[in-house]
Amino acid sequence: MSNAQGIAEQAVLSAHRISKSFGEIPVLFSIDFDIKPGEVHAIIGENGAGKSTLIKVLSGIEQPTSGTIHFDGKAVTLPPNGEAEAMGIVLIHQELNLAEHLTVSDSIFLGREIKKYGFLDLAEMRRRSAEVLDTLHVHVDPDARINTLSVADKQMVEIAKAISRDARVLIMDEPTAVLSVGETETLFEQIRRLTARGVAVIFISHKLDEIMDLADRVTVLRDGQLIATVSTEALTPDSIAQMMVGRELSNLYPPKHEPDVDAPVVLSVRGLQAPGVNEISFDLRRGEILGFAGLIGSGRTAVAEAVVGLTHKTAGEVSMNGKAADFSEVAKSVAAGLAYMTKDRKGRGLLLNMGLQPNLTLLTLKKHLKGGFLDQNSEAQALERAVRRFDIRARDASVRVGQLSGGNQQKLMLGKTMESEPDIIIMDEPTRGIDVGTKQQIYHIIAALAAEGKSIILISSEMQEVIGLSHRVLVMREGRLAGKLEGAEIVEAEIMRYAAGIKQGGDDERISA
Amino acid sequence: AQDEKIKIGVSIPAATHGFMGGLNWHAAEAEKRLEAAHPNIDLVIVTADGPEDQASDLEDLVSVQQIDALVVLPFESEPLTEPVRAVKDAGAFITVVDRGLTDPTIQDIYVSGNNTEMGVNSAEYIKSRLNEGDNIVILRGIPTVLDTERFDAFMGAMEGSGINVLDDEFANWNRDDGFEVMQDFLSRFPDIDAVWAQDDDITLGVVEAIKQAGRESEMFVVGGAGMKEIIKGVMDGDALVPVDVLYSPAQIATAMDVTVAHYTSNGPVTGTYILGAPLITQENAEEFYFPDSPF
Amino acid sequence: MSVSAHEGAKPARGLRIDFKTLGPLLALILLVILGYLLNPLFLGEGNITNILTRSAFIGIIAVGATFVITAGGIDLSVGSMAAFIAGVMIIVMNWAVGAMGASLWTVLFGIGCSLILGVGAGFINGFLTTKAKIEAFIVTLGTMGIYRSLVTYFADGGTLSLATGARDIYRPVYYDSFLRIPYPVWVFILVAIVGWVLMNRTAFGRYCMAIGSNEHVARYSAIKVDRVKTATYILQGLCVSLATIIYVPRLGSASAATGVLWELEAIAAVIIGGTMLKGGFGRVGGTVIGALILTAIGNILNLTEIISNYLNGAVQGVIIVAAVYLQRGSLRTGRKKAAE
Amino acid sequence: MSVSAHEGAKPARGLRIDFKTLGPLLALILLVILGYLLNPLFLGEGNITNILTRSAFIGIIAVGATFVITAGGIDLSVGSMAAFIAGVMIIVMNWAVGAMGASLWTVLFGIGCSLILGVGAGFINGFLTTKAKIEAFIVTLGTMGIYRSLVTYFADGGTLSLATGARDIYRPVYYDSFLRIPYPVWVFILVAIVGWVLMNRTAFGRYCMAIGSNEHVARYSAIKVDRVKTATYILQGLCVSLATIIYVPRLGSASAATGVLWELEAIAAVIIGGTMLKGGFGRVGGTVIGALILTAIGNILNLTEIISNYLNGAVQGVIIVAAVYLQRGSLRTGRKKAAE
Ligand SMILES: Nc1ncnc2c1ncn2[C@@H]1O[C@H](COP(=O)(O)OP(=O)(O)OP(=O)(O)O)[C@@H](O)[C@H]1O
Ligand SMILES: Nc1ncnc2c1ncn2[C@@H]1O[C@H](COP(=O)(O)OP(=O)(O)OP(=O)(O)O)[C@@H](O)[C@H]1O
Ligand SMILES: [Mg+2]
Ligand SMILES: [Mg+2]
Repeated sequence: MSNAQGIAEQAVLSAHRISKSFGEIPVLFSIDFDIKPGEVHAIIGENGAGKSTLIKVLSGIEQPTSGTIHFDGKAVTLPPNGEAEAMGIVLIHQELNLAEHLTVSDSIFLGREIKKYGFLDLAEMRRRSAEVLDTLHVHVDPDARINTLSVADKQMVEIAKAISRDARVLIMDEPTAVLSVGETETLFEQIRRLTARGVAVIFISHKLDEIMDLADRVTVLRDGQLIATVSTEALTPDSIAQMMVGRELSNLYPPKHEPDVDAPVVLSVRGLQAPGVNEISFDLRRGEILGFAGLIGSGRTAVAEAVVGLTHKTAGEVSMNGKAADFSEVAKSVAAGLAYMTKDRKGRGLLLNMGLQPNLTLLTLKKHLKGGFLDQNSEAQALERAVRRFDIRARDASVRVGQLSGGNQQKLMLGKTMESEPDIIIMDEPTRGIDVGTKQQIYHIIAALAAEGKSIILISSEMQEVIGLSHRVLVMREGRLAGKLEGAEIVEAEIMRYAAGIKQGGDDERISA
Repeated sequence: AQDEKIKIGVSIPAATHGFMGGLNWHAAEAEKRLEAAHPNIDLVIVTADGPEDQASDLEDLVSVQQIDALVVLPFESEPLTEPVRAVKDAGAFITVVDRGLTDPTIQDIYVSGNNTEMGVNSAEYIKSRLNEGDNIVILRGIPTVLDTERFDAFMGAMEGSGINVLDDEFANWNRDDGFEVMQDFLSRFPDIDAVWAQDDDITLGVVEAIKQAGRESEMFVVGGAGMKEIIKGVMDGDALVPVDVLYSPAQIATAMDVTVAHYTSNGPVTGTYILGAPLITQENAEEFYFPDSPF
Repeated sequence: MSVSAHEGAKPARGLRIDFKTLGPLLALILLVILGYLLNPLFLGEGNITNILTRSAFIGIIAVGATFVITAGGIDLSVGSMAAFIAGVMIIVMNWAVGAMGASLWTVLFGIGCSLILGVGAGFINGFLTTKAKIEAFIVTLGTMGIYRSLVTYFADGGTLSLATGARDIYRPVYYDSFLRIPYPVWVFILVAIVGWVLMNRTAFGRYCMAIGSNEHVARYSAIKVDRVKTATYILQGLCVSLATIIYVPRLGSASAATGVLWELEAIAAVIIGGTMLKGGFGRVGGTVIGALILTAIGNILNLTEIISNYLNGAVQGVIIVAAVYLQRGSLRTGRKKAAE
Repeated sequence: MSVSAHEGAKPARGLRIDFKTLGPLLALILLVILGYLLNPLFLGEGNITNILTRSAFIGIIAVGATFVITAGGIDLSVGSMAAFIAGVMIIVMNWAVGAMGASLWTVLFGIGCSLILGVGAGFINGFLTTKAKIEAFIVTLGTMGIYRSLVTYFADGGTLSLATGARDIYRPVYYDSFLRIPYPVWVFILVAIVGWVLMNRTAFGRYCMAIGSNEHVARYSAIKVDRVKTATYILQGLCVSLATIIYVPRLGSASAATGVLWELEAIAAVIIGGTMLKGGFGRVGGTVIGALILTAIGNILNLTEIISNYLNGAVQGVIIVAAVYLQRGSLRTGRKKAAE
């Protein structure tokens, strides 16, 4: 989509020959970039290509090692620590960047509180928060504390926070990574509303259809180099992918092997009740990929967490291979060969202040004991294996995980989960923030695992992913199973209908009003 | 029934080190003894961790215990003068123990241990044993008024004796600190002829350090207070700790006795009772030996 | 989709907040009942006044500590700082009495000095933690030793006492009342209100919480983290100074024994009140109740003779743990109810 | 590409680790030089032995505290716990002497009791923090008061002294040496080595760091968080018990004054050593050096006369802050260098 009349001649923000190194490690090489008012300029590239670093430079969070930045045509040195917000440059960080103890309304106005007579005007802030949240169709209480929100809601709060500021340049680093179709649509509506008002938007995403949908121009980065800046009309998803990865991406999804309907049931859940989960029953067969679709907050995560023993289930039975498997803690489920990979990599998945190796082996440390002591060689080997298998790219293996690019963190977490060699894997948003090239790899890994006889539950907000990989799809809505799809029924429209509550039922009689 | 009873509040510092422990024990024993002997007397003991805490205790004794008389061993003299005056103004009979208030007119009875005399007597004994040019070291308590009083008196008495005071350090009325400070004195000074440890808890640590260094024959130690272990040693003729200077924690019991006597005897009891700080030697040690006391 | 859930959640949240505030209050109420049962005079006007007045010292200091802790710091130096400020105040006022005779000005002069010292001492703690980047624990452990030593040194191992002239003028500040409420209690009430407003109704309070919760986030939100953190220490210093100003007329003296372990009591009051030691979430109201709980425990121990004096500390320990358990317990029930 | 990057990274990491370990060591070396300049006797064999032996108590306790703090907890009860265990040990051994006469068994019996008490006390702290979900600060503040009171109570406010018979048998444990190194130092060395291995070479150490770093991540990584946390407190209790076992033969007594403020010293040693108070990162080696630094400061102050005694605390404070500043300073330079 283009917004021709909105795009003015002069760039509001531009970067010339920007380079950036962290210590001795170069990350960006002489990048040129500009953004005009009313334009959506997308940045794409593989994981670790330097997208986040570039926009951090563009918002003053990081200072470039060399090169200049122009704002409104004048060369400027952007102030650090988000102070550039005062100039109208607003950034949504790739990783959630909220103080967990504050309330939603506090977070939205953090750093630029509304005051009356020098005191906080709480009512006004609450009102305005509610307003912004409402335009985004997010239904969270402005007084709720951040640590009680789901990852997706947190992301929406971040978006609300950014939108509520008087931005001239709004920079969004993978805002849609945890959002499902509905939320993404709302977000795009808002972005279009803003660009219509002349706001310039820089947008990073690994979802190429979103790029095609939203962006006016696309800049492609690879290994810190600028590959090209082109207008969206000149592109197809395939050509973008090719530019990003440097090779043809023919089949994103591997061919589905035929589901074996006679394969034994390895995981059976009956009448599961837990916080956020209402009467869920399903079976998972050997070698099956079972997709879980649904809107945000529909309870998919809650099901997974109750099954593996992270939360207490209040009723229902879980059995594995016909034996009761009521896990009271995760350690037991891991030992039984059932692993859960969280979607909240920052808060639940990885120790950000530690290195790659301790993170990778944390779940399976017992495997790396020799005579009761940790065998660091064996740990190092595991890391090497994971680095190869999941193509984890750290410019410097000593970096703390918090310094890895978002996608590489995700890959590390995948590696960590797979280290436990589970028979059943519940993957919660496994490709969150992962570039198309790697996504393809991961899809192939998932398919291969299924072919090997492992069973997989795939929770994903990316509809295509669920459709492309799953043998069967369960759709959840408000904590209940809303529908069950198989084979040719698995199409986007059908899933949406169940997820939105337009269609109900399925083959299970218990699914009623 | 409560009204007929005479309630006597006893406010003392908490049992944070040996001497105060002894004092607490003697107070508790005296309470049992006096309450048994005089059914119309009720004693209430409260303990404090510091001057301000003690001031609070005094308020509580007046407002909730509604005492008729107060026996108080002030944590520090000056800060507690006004709070004790307030108790007096509330109509109570006041007995002050050990550390005098800055305004002596407040008290009806004063039972005094004697820090000055303790310092002087210790100095006199050391002077009697040593010659000009001999060396001593001093271990002090916690930097407080009472420690300073003892120390100043001791130094005053030593003046002109020609005996060198090599150094003094705080040992906080604590055996462990006494042990460590003495260890360091021993490694620092090759020639020490006497140690003024000022307190029997410190003495015990000092003695261990001297024994560890194997320098028992070189010096002697003068402590203070009258701890039973030390008195026993003096009785048995211990050469390392040949004497002790009394600074008895039992003074609190004396004070409680005379205060009760004020209510139970016929004549009024007031005035000052100075207990003194006599030197305890092998000859008189028996009189000061209470094997059942915890101190 | 989530509209119904949204509405359903509202009352639950109200319930949760209620419980959070109720926690420490409940513990305090139980303690008051216990006190009354042990000795009905516990609720006598005199005793209540005493408890309130006493809790003022720790309470005022603890209000300051609430900010430091909320912003993720800790200040171990407050007790020593109080002793130090009291000592210097006395020295200064005595000098003023000597130079110009005792007058109201003497006292005001002393109070002024106290405020300056409090702010200065707070600034030093703040500077060393933020600029020199030394852990707050170590910095304030260090200044704790330094201040305590300095008082001892100034007092030559003894007590510093306020000259009688100044004493007489200053005395009413502790002992007199306004509307039957002693001045220290008024100061406490004032500090508590200002503290509460600062924490809950100003950007500063938000910044403290944000910093304690996640320093990176705070930094990225253009909050001047170092400045806010330093400000919490200065605020703490100011609170210590205020506490000292009402402390000095009580006993008219300062020594090495002044304010010993106040830091522990202050921190305990803060945490009993529901603020988290790791920072991120501060409750001034809870702190006030925490200070009252601590003072009430000490008072109750003086009400009765059923427990050996030697066990005072044990009883205190048990009550503190029980009080916190109670409030956390009720909190959890509250949460569970809200979830169901 | 990433394999080569991986290899290229190795030396940088080595450098950083070097600096981190060097920090406290550097401070210690400077302190030793200072000590020597003030009084050459500082480096005499006797004095060195004294310092090492003394640092054993705090050091052993601090090794335990390193685990508690690394896992995000805190234990304020260690000093009181030591006094309590020492007291009970003495009571028990005296009883045994009375019942069966003094023999090696008496002492072994006492030691056994000490170990059981240490583990038990640690378990109580751990249980109350993890299961009753009360803040560690409050729990251990409570048990601190309780243990201290109990010793005072057992000792009737006075001192518990070990019967002479048992004393004579037990005494060598503190005073004798093996290869000219006193037994307490051997115990310290052993505890330090075991602690180091546990922290750096076992799953347990890794779990402690993970929990202190992010409890959620730890839980999601199938770590039994409550169990590991409880284990750190038990380990702490065990360390206190070991420290007590070598403490009791020194003076053969325990009283209310035993172990006062050891908790503060232990925590200070841990933090001087480079472990973070917030948890997530523990260094046993640093803790050992931290304990040596603290002991050396006290020793140096006793070896010189240039400073007024009243100012000891101030000097101590200044040195601690300076030592930590030094190491953080060198750390920062180190990091910068590694980064450039
Ligand atoms: N603070 C830092 N210190 C050291 N290296 C860093 C730091 N921040 C980023 N890097 C490195 O810079 C490179 C580029 O990272 P960046 O986050 O910009 O990638 P990205 O393109 O956003 O990737 P993704 O799609 O995975 O988010 C990565 O190799 C990363 O490890
Ligand atoms: N412990 C809990 N207590 C109360 N409510 C809960 C709890 N856990 C989850 N919920 C609620 O259950 C609903 C489902 O949340 P869940 O995170 O499982 O959804 P999801 O389908 O995985 O979506 P998302 O992608 O947003 O995470 C949400 O409304 C959430 O607030
Ligand atoms: Mg990125
Ligand atoms: Mg009685």
